[in-house]
Amino acid sequence: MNLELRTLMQLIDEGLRANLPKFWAVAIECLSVGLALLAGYAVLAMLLIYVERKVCAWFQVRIGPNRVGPFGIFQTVADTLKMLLKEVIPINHVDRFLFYTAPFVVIAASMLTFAALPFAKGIQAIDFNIGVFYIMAISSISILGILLAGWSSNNKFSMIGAMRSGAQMISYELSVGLSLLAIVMLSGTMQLSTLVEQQADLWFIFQGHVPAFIAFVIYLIAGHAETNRGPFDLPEAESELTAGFHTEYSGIHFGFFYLAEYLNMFIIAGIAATVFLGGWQPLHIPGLDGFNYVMDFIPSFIWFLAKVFFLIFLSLWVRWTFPRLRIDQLLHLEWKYLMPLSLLNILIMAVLVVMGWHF
Amino acid sequence: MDLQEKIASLLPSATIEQAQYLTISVAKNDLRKAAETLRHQLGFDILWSLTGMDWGTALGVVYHLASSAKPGEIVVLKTQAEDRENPMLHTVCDLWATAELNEREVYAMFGIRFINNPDMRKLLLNENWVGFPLRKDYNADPELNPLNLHSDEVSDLRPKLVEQADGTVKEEWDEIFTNKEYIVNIGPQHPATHGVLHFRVSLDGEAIKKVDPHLGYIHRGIERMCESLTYPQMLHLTDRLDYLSAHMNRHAICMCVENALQLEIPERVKYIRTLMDELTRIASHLLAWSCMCMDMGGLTAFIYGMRDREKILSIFDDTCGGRLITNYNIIGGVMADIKPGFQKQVKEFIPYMRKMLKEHNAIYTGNVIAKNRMTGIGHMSRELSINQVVSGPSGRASGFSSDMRKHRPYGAYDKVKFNEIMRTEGDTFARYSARLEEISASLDIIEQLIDNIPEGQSLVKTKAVIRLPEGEYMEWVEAARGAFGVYICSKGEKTPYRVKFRSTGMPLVAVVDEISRDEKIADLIAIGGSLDYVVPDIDR
Amino acid sequence: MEVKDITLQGKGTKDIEFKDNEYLEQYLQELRANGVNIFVEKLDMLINWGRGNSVWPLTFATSCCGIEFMSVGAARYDFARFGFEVTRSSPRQADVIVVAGTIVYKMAPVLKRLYDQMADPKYVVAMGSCAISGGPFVKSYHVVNNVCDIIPVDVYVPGCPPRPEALLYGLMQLQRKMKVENFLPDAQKAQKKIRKKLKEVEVKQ
Amino acid sequence: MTFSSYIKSWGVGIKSLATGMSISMMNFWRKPVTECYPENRHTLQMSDRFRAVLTMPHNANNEHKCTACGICQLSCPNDTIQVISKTEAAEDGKTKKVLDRHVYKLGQCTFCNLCVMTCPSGAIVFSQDFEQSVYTRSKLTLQLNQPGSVLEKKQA
Repeated sequence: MNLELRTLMQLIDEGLRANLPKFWAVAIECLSVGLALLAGYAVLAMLLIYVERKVCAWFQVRIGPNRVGPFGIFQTVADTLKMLLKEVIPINHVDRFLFYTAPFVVIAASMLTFAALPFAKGIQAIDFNIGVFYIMAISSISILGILLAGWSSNNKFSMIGAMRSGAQMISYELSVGLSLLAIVMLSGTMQLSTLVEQQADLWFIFQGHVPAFIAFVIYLIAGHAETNRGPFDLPEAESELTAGFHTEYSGIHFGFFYLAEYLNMFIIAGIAATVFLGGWQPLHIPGLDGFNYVMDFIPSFIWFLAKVFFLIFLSLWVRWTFPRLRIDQLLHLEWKYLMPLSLLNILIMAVLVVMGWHF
Repeated sequence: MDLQEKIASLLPSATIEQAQYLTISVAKNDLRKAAETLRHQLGFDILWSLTGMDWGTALGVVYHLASSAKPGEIVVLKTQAEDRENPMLHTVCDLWATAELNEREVYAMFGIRFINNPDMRKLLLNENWVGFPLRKDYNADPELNPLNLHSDEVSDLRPKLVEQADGTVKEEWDEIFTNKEYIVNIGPQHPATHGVLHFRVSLDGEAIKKVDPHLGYIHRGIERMCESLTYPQMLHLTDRLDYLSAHMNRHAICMCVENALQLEIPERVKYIRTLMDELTRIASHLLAWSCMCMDMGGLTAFIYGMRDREKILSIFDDTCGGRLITNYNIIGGVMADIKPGFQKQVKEFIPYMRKMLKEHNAIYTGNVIAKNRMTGIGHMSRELSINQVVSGPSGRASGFSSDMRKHRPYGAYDKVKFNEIMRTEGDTFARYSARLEEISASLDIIEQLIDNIPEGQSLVKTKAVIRLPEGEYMEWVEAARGAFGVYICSKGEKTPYRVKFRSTGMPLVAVVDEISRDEKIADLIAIGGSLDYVVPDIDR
Repeated sequence: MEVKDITLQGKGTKDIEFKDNEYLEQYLQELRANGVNIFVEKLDMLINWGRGNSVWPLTFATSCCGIEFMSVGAARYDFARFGFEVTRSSPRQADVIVVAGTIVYKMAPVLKRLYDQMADPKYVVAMGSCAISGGPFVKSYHVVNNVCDIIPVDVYVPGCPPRPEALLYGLMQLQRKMKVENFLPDAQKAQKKIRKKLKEVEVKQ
Repeated sequence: MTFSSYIKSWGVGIKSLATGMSISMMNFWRKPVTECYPENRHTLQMSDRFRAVLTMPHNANNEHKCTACGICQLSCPNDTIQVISKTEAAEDGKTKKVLDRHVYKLGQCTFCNLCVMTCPSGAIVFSQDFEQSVYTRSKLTLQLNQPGSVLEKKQA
């Protein structure tokens, strides 16, 4: 019995190649991979919104959506339907081109990052040798979208929101980079597939013990900040800036921002799972062969999703507990606490790697 | 030498009489001298309330003064301006800063303009409103002031009347904001203004340079309406002033009418009213806490606060038949005696609330983010709070003792032991924690009373038509946001001649500009949450 | 479609006897009389299902009713069960404006502007006596006596303030109204006409 | 900021965040406090003092107690109630004022209870039926006396 997705993919691949010329087979495969990613993106986003609303409700001793479908699972389907058919208001005095481009920039950036994640054994759309680099570079494009949205809206609240977002992104990108760098130092590769394979026996968070754990926590905090979600939701800041950078957006354009926000949460959790928690690798403990054997039976995509959703739960827990930071606190946290710690952490990691003190 | 003689010797031209309070009447030209004497020589540094009056022939102003040493001992100063066409009086806002907004309100309602007040825009009403609604000869024809659906530009020009050296008065205009400033409108529709308040905020990056509050987006003309209602009918309007202190407001007006009628109120009623007041206070403070958490982004804490508040609301629902607006106090007692299960419900609530209070403190008060956002932010000095008469928990957080429960005990407050919660820091955190501490103080008060409610009637019969003897009456209660006063001027009719409610919220809005200067936008929201104003109470 | 066919999602909604079915009946009749095929159904039903179950209110409150509105959002009544909890602070993203509280002359232009800023389809719920008729302040010089004079109202929820259950009932009424709407453009034109007509009838009454 | 206070701030910060998270986790496992209206409609018990709508109780013979004295209309602070009476010839030949229509504007009522308190014959009471939302404003103007109802005869 093999529940791996890869088997299915191979079957499809063989079938296509047997019946079609090579060019068409590849073309169809590319197209279907693209479509699958898009569909996966949309479904995941809707799922995440539902999960967030439900989990948030439980934290707040409420019930949460329970009308549409059993336990309200189709709640977000209804939301999406509504959003698709809602009027997009044309607004005077906006910079039209930039205003209408911004949501697409945001969603495209998160789409591109999403595509590079290794979801399961052999399921990865693109596998660069500089995968970590690529993810970091692409995911920071979404800030551009937010800046554009804030600037082109010609709304003072949006403008302040965009500026906050800029400050936030520039700062936290550093910690994200430095904490990932720690693991790159440990593994010696930037390719996501190799990174995952190296964790077959032991996840990096265990391999690199103390510094890897510190890097993991820093990554979670800084990554959470990058998604612009509470307590780091300053660019949106409901109670201060009404809706921040997307105050003027309506209908599906607002929907794009909304979806991208949730998907970014998934992406951050996905990267954290891949880099620190072994990606789709099952939990292996050296020496316990029986245990490892049992763990191997669980399909890899389940491992991946389980890790990701665990991390997402963590992030929701944080989101629904703390009040929002103020802009100066936000910068203090990064420049006075996270940054020095990450630098120190890199030093420790270097010593660790050089001395071979890791597992 | 008692106070009356002292004043008589210092102000020989004034008429002094002892009504409910010591009342000093001065002529228009002696107003400044009288005010300065009272303020500087006799130490009356609190201007509790400033009431415009239309005495038929002349217009005038009534000032209720007290000293911060004894905020409960009130002296009344009266003056009038004979000229109905162009009435003018001297301002007292250099003596008591709180007068500035109040004088603007008097201008909008009576048309009296105040010389040397730096800002003589109409408060509450639009600048182009025709007529002065609280004057007796106001023309209420809707044709004069039609419903306008077109938003007018907000003007940043303000007029003022400046007295020249030769005694003549000249009108001058100055700008509040220059057109180079980055001005953001916070409100009237904004999630964190607690209603329809409008701040025009001038920003320098994230920092606030100046705040200009605009009021009146929920001005309903309650005071005018009261003049045409009988006393029992008036009551339902007070609930809707500061709806979170509905019970206390109504307590105040019932007390005012009962005292004027010299009606003896049974002890049982006093106990019930006190209990309900304290429950209302807890509910109000919980809501304030919740909303402040929400304003600062802590949505979960908001829900927890609302959850606990619902417990009180179900008690109200059972006994009073209303959740928020309870309509429970009436003249002579309460509408219906407490339900048999009331005591049990309350006794179950007390330990629950104590437990939850601990949780609230753990999840929010101790939180490093919240604490850093509140400590040292929005500092209000004791002088400022007295000068602007910021009473209630916000004033007490700055060290201004103004608790009417202590200074003018009413209800059953003279029978319970409790501490007035005082702090000295005066920052957002002090105001925040003063509220949480008041919740536990209120729980203690309830605990002392709940088992000792005396037997007796819950309602004294009154005459079918209530006529107050001619005179002026003012009664005070400690509402959730500060000292709430009801002033009734009666001419012996079945309807009052003039009613004034002392707004607990107006001083809170008046200080926003000063205490949020140079702080950040996020701080303005937190400061607003910690001041906890309720806008319908300000606008009336 | 008949009025009796309008059902809402969720347990317990089937056995409520809803008030004012006459209006919906009249509405459907008028739609038919205007030649709109209300049996385009399936698509419409899907769309209306989506819209009806995802009503995002604008964070808007002027006075007491606003506190009860907040209570509906809090844990004890929790309108998240209906999918209404995503309150938006920006009118551009909201679907329904619950006029919770008194609207005075100074506020009227602001309310009008808020309504105009909302994206179609948009709905209005007049919550509480003040919004419906001026309520306690009906004799005041500064209070708008009927929100209908400013923006068209879909559902009236009486009470002063209405208790949370009453507001939930009102929102369910709104959902029911949404179920009979049509998505196609010419149908919408007819709908607007009908709404206007029904309103005129009401004013006459 | 000294170095030791910097280190201490790490500790204080982390501890306070952990406390907060433990509280919210505790609440996560608590039973939701939500009361599910409309699911609980059948068991929903309103306080008998709750005021949702003014009603005029009628007995089995379609009789009410309203004498059309108009006191409720007088005591109403905002003209919510309008008592319309007509004169009728009584059996003994005299004309008598009887109730024609008792009009009540639900959409304007403030539920202050003054009408019920002042009513000399106890003819009106508030009921707890809060489900009153409608689409048409005019539907909120109610007539409290049922068609054809008459004044209850005093028991001799």
